[in-house]
Amino acid sequence: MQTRVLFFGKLKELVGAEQSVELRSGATIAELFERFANQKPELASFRSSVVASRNQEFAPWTTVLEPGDEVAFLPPVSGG
Amino acid sequence: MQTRVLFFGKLKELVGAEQSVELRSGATIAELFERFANQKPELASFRSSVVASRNQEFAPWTTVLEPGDEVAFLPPVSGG
Amino acid sequence: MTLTPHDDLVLLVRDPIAADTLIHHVRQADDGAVVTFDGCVRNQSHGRKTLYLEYEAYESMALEKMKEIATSLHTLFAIDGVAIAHRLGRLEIGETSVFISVSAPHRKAAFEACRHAIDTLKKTVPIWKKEYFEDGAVWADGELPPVPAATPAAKPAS
Amino acid sequence: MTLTPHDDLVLLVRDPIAADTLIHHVRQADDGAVVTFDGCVRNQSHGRKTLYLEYEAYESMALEKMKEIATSLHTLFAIDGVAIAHRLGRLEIGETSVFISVSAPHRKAAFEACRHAIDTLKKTVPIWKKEYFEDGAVWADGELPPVPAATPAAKPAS
Repeated sequence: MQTRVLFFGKLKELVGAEQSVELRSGATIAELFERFANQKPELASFRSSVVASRNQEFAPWTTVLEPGDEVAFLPPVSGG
Repeated sequence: MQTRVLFFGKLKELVGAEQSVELRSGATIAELFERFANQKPELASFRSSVVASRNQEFAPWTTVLEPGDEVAFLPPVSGG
Repeated sequence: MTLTPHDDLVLLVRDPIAADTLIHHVRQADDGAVVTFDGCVRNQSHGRKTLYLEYEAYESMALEKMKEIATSLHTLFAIDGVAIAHRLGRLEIGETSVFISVSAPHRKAAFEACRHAIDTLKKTVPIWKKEYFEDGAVWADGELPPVPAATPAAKPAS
Repeated sequence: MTLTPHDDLVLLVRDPIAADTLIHHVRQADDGAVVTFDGCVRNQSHGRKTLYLEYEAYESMALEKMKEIATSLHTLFAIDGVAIAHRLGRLEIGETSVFISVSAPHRKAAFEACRHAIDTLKKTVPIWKKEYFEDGAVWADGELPPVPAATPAAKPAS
């Protein structure tokens, strides 16, 4: 299935703002992050200081993705 | 001695805004209030809900006045 | 208009309060937060429809007490600038009667100082509000300011 | 610009924030208090001189989270109106990055709600700040938003 993936802040500088990836049905957010970390090893070091969202809602790493989902990987937020 | 006395809020409506009175040397603020309460008996009923100031500082009733002091009698404040 | 040693702004005014001017006065380059309190005239009081208000003050003392509040904020909180303005005379519904602006490097101090300022103003500054209703006018219930205890010399011997 | 069911105003903007418009939006005739928080760009960060900032956001999600904050304020506090605006793009020293205005019949609720709004925004809204110094730029330290626990169905069997 096709999944849209967004990166922000320092993650964007490492991976790019937006990607579209083909995932196996039943893949989790953790698996999706793994895919990018394999391509960009530096990304793995951010794993513990990143949260994920699915369709604009914060989502745990174990979330199983559905076709058409929009996933984002978000570093610590610093608005205000 | 000559003392300037000011009244505010509902006290002003009862007694007038400003008066100048002749007091014995060593008179207290309580004595000064008494003087006005004798002239205007309704004023006496406000005694427990009035505070006094001397020279723009809150002052206890027992304060002994000096020549040239400015005394004010202030009902509960309601600014803001 | 009065400036305190900390360059704070303290005002009693009869025209509408210029909020922008007050905020501009407190903002400095090392401030990250400005908290403002805007007290405005409500359309009712204890369920009765208010037509308008009139404020009067013991002006010289009110300015002194407002300056004391501004000065005390610098002792109590890590803040930079303070502006406090109160309007006098007739005020219509929705108009601002009191405006307080506090700047600080960080937001916690700005919030706490602004809150402390309005709470203290309502208890200690000699200003009175008269509320005009369709069927008459009353002086608003208020708070009796705390008065310092009598000095020992002034107390009767025990 | 987005209006919530409570007619709250939630905005992400690239031009200077129009504070007057936001305050005007929240003021209603039965309000006695409006508390505003104005977060502005400081001239230094951890002792290093700041030249300017850049903010970026996950805009669709940031607006959702800001709306959630506004809506939650009505549940938590006795308030009337809320306006929350955050600026994006390049900001100079002293410019306002975030502006929050809350109106209420009484001041306690307005203060508490405004404080809660900015505290929550800083923890949950996906916006990022990059600080530009004379010798380079860094993404500001931030807070990791809380993430809901995995649903039982998604957990491995124990």
